[in-house]
Order: sequence, then structure tokens, then C-alpha cells
Amino acid sequence: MTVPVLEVDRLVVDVLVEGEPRTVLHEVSLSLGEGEALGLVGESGSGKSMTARAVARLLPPGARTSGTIRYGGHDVRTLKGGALRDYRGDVALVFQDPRAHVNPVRRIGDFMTEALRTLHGVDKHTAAKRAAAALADVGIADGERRLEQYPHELSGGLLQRVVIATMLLTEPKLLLADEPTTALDVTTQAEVMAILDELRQERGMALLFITHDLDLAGAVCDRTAVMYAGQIVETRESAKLHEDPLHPYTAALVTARPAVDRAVDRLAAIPGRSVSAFEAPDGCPFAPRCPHAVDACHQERPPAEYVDGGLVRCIRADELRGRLAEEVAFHD
Amino acid sequence: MTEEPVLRVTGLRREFGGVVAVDGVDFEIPRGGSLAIVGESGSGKSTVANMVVGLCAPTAGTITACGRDRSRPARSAKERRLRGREVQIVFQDPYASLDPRHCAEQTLDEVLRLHRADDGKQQRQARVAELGDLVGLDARQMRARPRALSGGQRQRIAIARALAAEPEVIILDESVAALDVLVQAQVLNLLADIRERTGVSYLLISHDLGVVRQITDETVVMRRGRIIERGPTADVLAHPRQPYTQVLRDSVPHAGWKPTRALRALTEGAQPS
Amino acid sequence: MTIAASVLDGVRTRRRRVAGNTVVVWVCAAIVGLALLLAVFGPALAPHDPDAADLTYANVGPVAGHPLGFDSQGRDLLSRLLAGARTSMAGPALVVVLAMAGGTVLAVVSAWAGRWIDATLSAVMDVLFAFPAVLLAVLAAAVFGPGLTAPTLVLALAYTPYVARVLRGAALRERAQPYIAACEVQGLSAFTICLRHLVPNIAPMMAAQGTLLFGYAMVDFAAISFMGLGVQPPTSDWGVMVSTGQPGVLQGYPAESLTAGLCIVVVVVAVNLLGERLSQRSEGR
Amino acid sequence: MTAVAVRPAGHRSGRATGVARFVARRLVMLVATLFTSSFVIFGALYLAPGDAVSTLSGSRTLSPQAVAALREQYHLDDPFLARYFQWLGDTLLHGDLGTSITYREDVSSVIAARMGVTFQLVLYAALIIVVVGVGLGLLSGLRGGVVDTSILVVTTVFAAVPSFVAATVLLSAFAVGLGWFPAVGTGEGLAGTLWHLTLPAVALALASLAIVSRITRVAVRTELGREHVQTAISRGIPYPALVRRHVLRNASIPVTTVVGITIASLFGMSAVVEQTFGLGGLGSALVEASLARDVAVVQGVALVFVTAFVVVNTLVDVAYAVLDPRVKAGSRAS
Repeated sequence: MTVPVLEVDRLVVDVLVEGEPRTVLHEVSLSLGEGEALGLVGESGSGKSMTARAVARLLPPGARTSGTIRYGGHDVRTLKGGALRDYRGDVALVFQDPRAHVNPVRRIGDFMTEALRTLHGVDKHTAAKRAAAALADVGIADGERRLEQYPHELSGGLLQRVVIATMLLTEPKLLLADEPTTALDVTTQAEVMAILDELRQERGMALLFITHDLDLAGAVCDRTAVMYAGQIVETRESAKLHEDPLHPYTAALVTARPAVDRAVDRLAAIPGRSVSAFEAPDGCPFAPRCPHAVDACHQERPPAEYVDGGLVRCIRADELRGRLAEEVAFHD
Repeated sequence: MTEEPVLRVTGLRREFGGVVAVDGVDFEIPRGGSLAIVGESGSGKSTVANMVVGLCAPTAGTITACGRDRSRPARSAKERRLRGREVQIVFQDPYASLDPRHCAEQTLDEVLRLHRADDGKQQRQARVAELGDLVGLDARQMRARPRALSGGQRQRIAIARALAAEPEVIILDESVAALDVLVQAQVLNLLADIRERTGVSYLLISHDLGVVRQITDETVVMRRGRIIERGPTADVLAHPRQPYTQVLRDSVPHAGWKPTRALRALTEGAQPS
Repeated sequence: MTIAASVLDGVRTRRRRVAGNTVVVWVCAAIVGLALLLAVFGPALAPHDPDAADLTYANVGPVAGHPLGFDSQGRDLLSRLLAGARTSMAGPALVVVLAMAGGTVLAVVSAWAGRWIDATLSAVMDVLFAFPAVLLAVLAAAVFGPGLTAPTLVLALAYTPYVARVLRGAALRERAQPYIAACEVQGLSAFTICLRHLVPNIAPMMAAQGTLLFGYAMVDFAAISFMGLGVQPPTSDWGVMVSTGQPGVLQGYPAESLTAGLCIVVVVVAVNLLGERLSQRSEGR
Repeated sequence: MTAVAVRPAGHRSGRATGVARFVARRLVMLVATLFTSSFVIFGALYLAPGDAVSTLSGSRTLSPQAVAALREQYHLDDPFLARYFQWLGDTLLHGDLGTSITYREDVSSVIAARMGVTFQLVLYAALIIVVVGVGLGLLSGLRGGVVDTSILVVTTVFAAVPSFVAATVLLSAFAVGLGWFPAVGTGEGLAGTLWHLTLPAVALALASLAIVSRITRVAVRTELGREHVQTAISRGIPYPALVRRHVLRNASIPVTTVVGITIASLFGMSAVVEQTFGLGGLGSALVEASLARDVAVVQGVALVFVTAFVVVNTLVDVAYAVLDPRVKAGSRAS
């Protein structure tokens, strides 16, 4: 692997819930190489979005962090003033709901060119030209007309492409995408993902792609990290997650999803519900729902260990390997 | 000629201020059957669901459930109750589907009092407990306010409420779309069990082909207010005849899938608007 | 200072402020409770006859047994303030009850029926909205003569569209919730659904609106009495007292006007803060 | 509902017609409202108990000739609707609002003589509300900390002070006590007028200023917390530009609405303040006429006030349409 662009090491985040500090991320570690795409997959409340917000320095007020988030030799958590602005220039974000993230009372053109004109001193005319060209890159042909429109005049899919084009205008080195296609129709999702993937590879950007969909992450990411209850339980090459998962939770995610090509008698549904980090019991947070849990699983948090080039937090990872592979194979 | 279908829809049409949202929709569901209406936003699938359940009136066309016409708004209280015993619905959003001030027991009791006026308090209590059992909720959850429950638990209450009137058809309007994948699997299994045990029919409204494949026998595909393809679910998904259906299927992420830009272009070309 | 830092600052003090806020709410509730008690028992609690004038004591300051002194007619000021609590609050309370009742019915009917009924009612509300409440009350007083009945009815009428507008929004939001649709699908009647589900769920909003409205009503009512068009002297009433104390103000004896004014302000501040809190809670559900 | 798939693609010209249509609609509503208001104001006279002559005469005993004159002047022998249109015609075409029985002159000249003071007073108060109210709200919303808390406490109290209480306190402290300002009268020349109207304008503005300040604060805070502002932060937009382009621009929409409605409602309250400070404006005329049951004057002044109120409200709605691009013809977005 190349030199990491972004390196998160044992990140712990507490946020205020009804005035009380609650742990939402527990010792999250990940690294992202130059031009690499990493998927971060989990259910709601797993902490995947909080990880992105911590990296983007957009944690909610009152949040406390420990551990490090390293970018370009500095800890992102302590950046200030010009250094913070430079960092923000390098990192671009795309969120789930484009409508909430674009100022509704300003024109698309204002939104697209704001950073260029304010931070890079590009003149109005040039900025508009570049914005129109960027729109063409994401498959929006009549860019000049779009620049004159307001956000409410565009559909969700179109607006999300505008956001992506805008983020790419400033040539960031790292793109954080938090469920960018969840609100879109499947055919639109396929298109937006294709655009995102294509442009990212063209420009050699690193991507942290957050989603609840294991398959979607697998489609555009080299590696995928699976989160449960505020920790990363498994990080592995995307392709291998489906065939040879290391963590029982990953296997559960794979088998619970109904397939398009055939129906099963019963889906492999594990009981209980997913918990947040602060609700998790001692020991492995997944242990209460895990079909493979033994007494030792309830004792202490499993450390992250390397297995077959992947990183997994399960004390039984080695002995379960074959069995989990069978489970998912039976499903597929 | 087989048995009369439990739900029959013919020539259904709905306009909203001159915009045609649904046009010429026909389908029927046999007793105990399960039909999916598949489509993307704007396809008109939710409007069809709302018309069948009686939340909006068709501009034209007929809807017959259990042999009785329900194309026009109900005129009497009795008629409304009768229709309530024919078709019920489970909505998408588990957080807004329940009155925040009522626990599951109160919600179910209200329905039972309406539909089983002759039952005494004890009979109703027994039936509430039975329904709770059926959807897998314990006594504590049955007495909890919705805000204290998870999305999956709330959706179970919504299913129990739909079952309380013992309808012949339940419309599942994206009922599992808002649930996380593990909870979704639990609820899908529950829905399969319920159909087996009660013989109820499903009309599933969904954009999720995996879900459609799992719990329906027949599928119709809607686009821009019209049905463009229909058939047994397995056939439609395995061998789509329409390019749009094919695109829809190929857009679903799966292991080894790669998104491509060409998909949209193909659909635009295949069916110019 | 960066914006994130400024937002953070706000939040660091939030926990302290949460505790402080609770105290404020309790103090406000206590004040409102006390005011309501005074409205009921005030006249009985007055240590002296509020209407007994003795011009030899005109504008005399506090003396033993008369902690606030006397007004320009030589009447005991404390007794007049206590006795005035009832007239100052009974009228506004009635206004609130009437306007809330009318507004709620209009809002629910409008939101439930939709279509042309909603459009018509909304248009009528918009036109009614064109009348400033006080102006309408003055108009009524000019026609019917001064007194309490006309201002009460007219203020209630003037506030109704305001209540209806706010509650219509809330009712429409609630109407669009799937749980209401589920009730319809079951076959429950519209009346039952509104009574058992819709109205209870907008009740927090109604409580908040009613409380805030009481504050407005008190101010407007006092203003009408102040102008001489509502409660008539010598009846003791806070608004009237601010008015009858005016000559005293110009002569350097502002006690009557200022104490009565203070009573109004204290009650209205407490009511407003309470209403604001209720309204925040009703929105943060 | 999932009915609408494709939005009409509008751009500059589309938006302009949208706004134009909205304004046209509001103008129609304005006329309708004024029409209805005038009807109510006119009809109120006949709602009164007793016959119209006694209401019009303020229950004074009149000679038969005076009664006949009154019947003649108010067309009391015509049907009700005919009277209304007659009255409306006189008002609109000839500015003839009848004769005041207390002032013994034309109502229109009573109004003309007194209008200046009231409009000056309201304008002055409006200025104070905009400058001080919005200013304090911005300060409070953007700064936070002690500044915010202090402003919040002060505005909480001010918002509960009725204008007549404010007037009394100001009069007592600054006119009678300190002697910095005159207690009564309107003064000569611009400086004199300003000097005389300062206390009344502050009294009139006080509660509204506090409300505007609090609304501004909330609007600023709300906008600061919006996701699109977070996006702008994450793109590294400097704080001043962020506040100007995103926070203030967006907050201006609700603030404009509230400022406008507040200013419109000042007309009603001007009566109280004019009375306290002995200003001979429309408001005090209204109160005096009401007390004397001089119906013609009450009707005339009420008509002026309602017109001002409705016109200001219409302007607010138009400003809203211009400020918020989401306004579609005929409806308020949001």
C-alpha cells in the first residue's frame, strides 16, 4: 500500500445525548492510501457517519474526541486557522440529502463557484465556465442554464450530481461521501455511483465511502470496513467480504439481504436489534446476537487482529473462517 | 374459471390537477396470493396503493375487493367499517405510523372495538395478546409508548394493527424499506409466516427487487403511471422482456456488480417520454 | 472566532443553562400560579376597602398598614392592586378560551376537509387578519359604548384567525401522518379520529398558543381599559390604574401608574416565558 | 405523493413571472380585504343597539331639523347596501367621510390635520425597531455568551411591556424626573419634532423591538445550524463571507416578515402613546371620538388605519416573494 493520505488511529468520540456524554465511536482505526477507495458499511447508529463527521471536523457541538486523525503529517483534531482552511480545501464532502446541503435561496452557479471565487481568487467569468464544464463531466449537458437555476428547480438526482461536480471543482485529495445515493432511485443511484467512481479514478482522489449497502461499497471500493456499535469489526478487501467474511456480523449482513435472483424459504435473520456504542454490553458488542458466541466473547472487547490480510475483532475469527464462508456460500 | 380474485383493479386512472399519475392499471390478486407493484419514484405505484385502500379516489376505473366495489368513497359508517375488514395497509415510516400517545395495546383495542363490537373486554384483551404473539412482541413492548420502541418493533405493531380487523388483503407500502437489513430480514420472515398462517393476501409496493423476489408470487412493473410488464415474479426478474425492467434489475447492487453510466441512457432511449 | 467555536461556546454553557432554565420555568409557573390565585382571592385578600377614598391621604407614600401608600384619591394602593387582579385577568382569560375554541375548530375543520372548504376558510381568516385587534376593539367601543363585553368578544374574534392559522399548520402536519391514514383505513369516523388522535396530538401546541395568547390578551385588554374604553373607573383594574395615575406621573407621583404597570409586566413576562417553553417542547416532540 | 416526476424547468424569466403572478394575486387580495374591511367598518354603525340616528348623534338630543339633516346626509332612508355604496363612493371619489359631531368639521379635514403626527411617530418607531431590534438580534445570535444572555434577558422583559406602561415609565423618568425630553406636544421643525417624538416613538417601539430582536436571534441561530451552512464551513468558506452570504441572506426572509407585521401593528397602538404624550394624532382622535361616540370620525380613522395595515402587510408579502426564490405563484413555500 502507498503512503496513507488519511490515518485514523484509535479514535474515540463522545457526543452529548440529552446533555449526557455518550460514546458513539470506540477505538476506530483505519487508513486510506493515496487514490484508494475505502468503504465504511454499517446499520444506522453504527457510527459510520460520525466517523466521517470526525474526519471532516463537523462533529456536533459538545463532542469530545481522543485518538488521532492524521492527514498530511498533522492531527486533524487540532488544526486551526489557515491550516484548517487548507485541510478543508483538500477534503470534499457529499451527503445523503443534497437539498439540505445546498443553500435554497442562492442560484446553483453561486453554490458551485463560491469556493473558487472566495478561496482561489478565480474571477466570476472563469469560475462560471469551469462550473459549466464540471457539470458536463457529471453528465449535465445544459450547464449554463443550470447555473441560473435555483436548487428547488432540480430533481434530487440532478442536484446530487451538481454537488459532486461542485466538490470536484476545487480538486480535493480526499472525498468523503456519506450515503450519497441513499435518497435516489436505483437507476439514478447506478448512474451517480458510476460518475463518482469514474471521476475519482481519473483524478486519483482518495474516497471514504459510507453506506449501509455492502454490495454498493463493494462495487466502488478496494477495501471495506464493517462497523457495529461504534467500532470497526472487520476491514477486508471488498471482494472477499462476500466469499470469506471474518466476522460473524459481516456474515449476518451478507445473508440477511434478500437476493434478486432467488427467494429462500427463510432469510437468515439473527434476533435482536443493532445497538449504539454506548448501549453495547461489556465484551464483544455483537456477542448477545451472535450465533457463534461463547462465554469468552462476553468477557472483554476483542482486539483487532490481522487474519488473511484483513483486520478483524473476533476472538474466534480463525476457527470460524470456514463456517462463515459456508454460511454465505449457502446463501449465494 | 377459478375462484373470484380477492382484489381486482381495472382501468384505474388518477389525475392530479391535469397531471396523469396513474393510467390504465389492471391487475388482480387471487385469494392468498401476493402481488408486487415495482417502480421508481413517480411511477404511480403509491398512488395505486392509496386508491386501493381508499385514501384517494380514482379519476376512473374500478376497484373490487372481496367481490364488493370500492371505487367511490364510502358513504356510510357501516360501509367504511366493512371496507376496513377487506383491505388494510402497512406504511413505510415506522416512526410516523403510530399515534405517539398510544401504546400497542390501546392501538389494537381501538381497532377491535370498531370491528368486533360484540366482544367483551376480556375477549378483546385475549385477542390483543394473540396479535402481540403473532408479530412477536412481548407484554412490556405492548404497553410501551412508540417512542420507547425501535423501528422494527414499531413496524410489528403496524402489522398487528393491520391484522386486527382480519382483512383479506394487506397492502405493504414500502413497509420494510426504512428498516436496517437485519431487522428487515426478521420482518420479511414474519410477513411470510403470517401469510402462511392466516391466508391473507399481500399487495407489495416496493422499489426493492430483493424484497419483491422474497415475498411475492406475481409482479407488475410500473413506469410513468402505466404497467409496462407483468408476470410471475421469478420470471419477470430472471428474464425481463422490457429494457426498463432489465435496467431496473441490473441497477441493483450485488456481489461483483459495477455501476455504469450507460443504464440511464438506455432507458431514456428505450422509452422516450 | 470561527463559527464552530462560537457554536461550541454556546453548548459548553448549555448544561449550566439547562439547570438555570428549569429554575426560570418554575419561577414563571409560580408567578402565573400566584397571579391566578390573586385573580380568585385577590379582592378578598385586600387589607382595606379598595374603593374607600380619603383625599387627605392623596398621593401619600408608604405608612404603617399601607405598605405601598395611597393613590391620588387617597385609596390604599395595595388593596387596589390586589382587587384589580381579577378584572385584569378574567377578561383576557375569557378571550383566550373563546379564541382557542373557535380557532381550534376552524383549524381542524380546515385541515381535515381540505379543498374548497380549506381555501374558503383560509381566505376569510386572511381578511379577518387585516384588523389589528386593538383597532377592532376601539371600533366596537365606539359603537356599543365602553364596557367589558364588547372588547372581550371583539378581541376573541380578532385572535381567532391567528389561532386558527397556527393550529391549521399543526393540524395539517398531523393530518398528513400515516397513523391518521391508518385510522381512516380502519373505518373510524372523521370525528372520532380528530377527537381521539388529531386534537390530542396538537394539544401541546394548543397549550403553548393559549399561554402566549394570554400574554397578548392581557396587554391589549389593559390598553383598552387604559384608553377608557374597557373597565371603567372607579373599578380597580391594572390598566385603568396606569391611566388614572397619569396626572400623578406629571406631578411627580408615579406610584399608582408604575405599580400597576409593573404588575402587568411581571405577569406577562412570566406567561410569555412559560408559553415559549411550552412551544419549544411541543415542537421538539 | 409521488405524482410529479419532472419539475418545470424555470430560470430567470420563469421566476420573474412567478413573482409577478404572486404580486398580482396579493394585490387582488389587498383590494378584497380593503373592500371587506370598509364594509365591516361601515356596517358596525348599524350593529349598535338603538336606531342609527341615536348612534350617529352619540345619543345626544337633536332638533327635528338636525335629525332630518342626519338622515339626509347618511341616506338613512335608503336600503342598507345602497347606503354602503353611497358611503364608499363618497369616501373614494370625494374623500368625503361625513362630518364630525364633536369637532364640528369634515372628518377628512380632521384626518388630514392629524395624519402627519401619527405617520411621523410610526415611521420613527419603525426605524428604531429595524435598527435596534434587528441589530440586537444579530449581535445576540452571532456572538453568543454574555452578550447574548444580557440581550435575551432585556428583550424578554421589554417584550412584555405594553406601550402605555412604557410611555408612563419614560414620561416619569426622562420627562418629569430628568427633564431631558418634553412631556407633551409635537415641537417645531425637524429637530424639534424629533426631540418631541423620541419618547413616544421609543414607547411605541419598545415591545416590538424586543420581539423583532428575539426573532432575529432565533433566525440567525437556525440558519447557523443548517446543513448547507455546515457544507459551506466544510468547504473552508471564511466566517464573514459565510455569515453574509448564507446566514444573513437566509435569515432575512423570516426577519423581514416579522418586522413588517410588527410595523403594521404599530398603527393600532399609536392611539395609546399619543394619548399619554398629548400628541394630537389620528390615534388620540380615534380614542376621543370613541369616548364621545363620534362615529363618523371613528369610521374615518379606522379606515385609514386598516388601509395602512393592509398595505404594509402586502408589501411584506411582496418582499417575501422577492427574497425567497421558492415562492411559487399563489402560495408561500415552506
